[in-house]
Amino acid sequence: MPQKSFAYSQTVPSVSIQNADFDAAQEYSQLRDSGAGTGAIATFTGLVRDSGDRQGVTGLFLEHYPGMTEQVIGDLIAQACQRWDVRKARVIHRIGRLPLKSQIVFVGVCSAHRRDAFAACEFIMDALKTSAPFWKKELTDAGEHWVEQKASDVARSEDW
Amino acid sequence: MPQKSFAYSQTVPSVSIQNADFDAAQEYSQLRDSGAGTGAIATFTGLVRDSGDRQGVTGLFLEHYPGMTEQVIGDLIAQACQRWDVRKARVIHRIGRLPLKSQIVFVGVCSAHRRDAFAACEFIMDALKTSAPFWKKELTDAGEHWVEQKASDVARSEDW
Amino acid sequence: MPEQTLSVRFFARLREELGTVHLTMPAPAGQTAADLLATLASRGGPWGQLITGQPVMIAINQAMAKPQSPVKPGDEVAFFPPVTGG
Amino acid sequence: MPEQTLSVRFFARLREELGTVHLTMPAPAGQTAADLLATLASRGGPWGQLITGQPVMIAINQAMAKPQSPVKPGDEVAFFPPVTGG
Repeated sequence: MPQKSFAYSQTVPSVSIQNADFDAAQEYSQLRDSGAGTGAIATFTGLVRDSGDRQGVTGLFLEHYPGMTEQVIGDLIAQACQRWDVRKARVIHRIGRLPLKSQIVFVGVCSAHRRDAFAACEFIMDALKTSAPFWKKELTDAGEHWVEQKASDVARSEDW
Repeated sequence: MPQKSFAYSQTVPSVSIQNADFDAAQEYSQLRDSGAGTGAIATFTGLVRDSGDRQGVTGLFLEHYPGMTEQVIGDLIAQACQRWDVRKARVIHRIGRLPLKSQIVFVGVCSAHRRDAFAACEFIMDALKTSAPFWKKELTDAGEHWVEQKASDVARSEDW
Repeated sequence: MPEQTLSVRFFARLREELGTVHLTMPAPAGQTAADLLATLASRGGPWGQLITGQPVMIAINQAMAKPQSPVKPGDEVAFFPPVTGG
Repeated sequence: MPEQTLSVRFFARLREELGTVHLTMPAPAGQTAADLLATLASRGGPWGQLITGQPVMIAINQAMAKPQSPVKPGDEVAFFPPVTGG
């Protein structure tokens, strides 16, 4: 769980790891309902796309480390709350088999100011990619393979 | 209108200037429906908050320059399409009287990659703040006043 | 042959303080946006602020322009404060 | 007094290639995560990759750790490939 800052007003769980799909619209509504001091909401959604490490991807299988995942992401949100004005933050990450075009991950942040909303949202997403214990396997008609961590993702995460 | 890049697949107007509120959920759905190559959707929404240039803001009045506004924002989207992988982009900006907590502006971008989605979304938003002809008047119980352009907004826009 | 004119628009604080949304003005040859501002400022009263007051942004035919940009008959010229949308 | 043990978990590619989700191992005093990896690698076959193969990440009690981090009885130690979520 994130440390509370004066402005932080989380009323729903910050972090959900789930097989089920999520409703980005409902997440947006929850973020928006955070008092008259909120001026900015930034969201990011990741989708399963047809080309990753290889072409012809038909879906993903996502594995995670239950318990550790929630702790790592909760800590990232806490770090974001220390660095920026964050009124609410929400992270959802799906696991299991996800067909093409599925929603994989949602990160939403609301803040007084747009700079803080963008920065906190992108920081959480970048840091999640290299520190939250998820592993992605790409499924193709020719078989399946574990995705390799990208140097560019590590570099981006270290830039924060 | 943005220049078409190989990946750009806009099927709704890129830019809407309107009095009416917008449905962020519907905008998200439209952005998401953009082919199996889309891996990332970044959105930003600006809301009327209770403190701006002064405290005790109860609402805003937004004026714009019809015609020029659409051209300027269309050009910003075109610039974003030249610099980043942008599959779809959508900008909605409201005008007229907007009470506290109202949605003011929506910027949504979908892309193959998260870096491009974040960058294009934030670029359009930052550049819109200093180049699109909108003017904001803050309404308070003590009267109303035109908002002054912020040096920090100009600096952010110039950073791109 | 009718006098050649251009169209001038004001927005936001300028619109309010000048009490003017739109003007049609003569468009003599070789005129710049700065010349137009000087002509308007010479009306006195609140119009003086166009050259002595806070910064005035200029658009010609709905594209951002500079004081030295030429204006010609038929143009739509707009003057307004720095923008504050978003 | 029962032998003191710790719990070892494997994820993703390692889980598959080692055919192992979970192990309970002895936890001698003064042991590090690297010692544990060496013990496991000595099983031979696919286990050798734990010290000669691709990078192995280490978590102790669900927090990222280093090869030189001490492990003690009761700990939950996890080995896995670099993460690829998001």
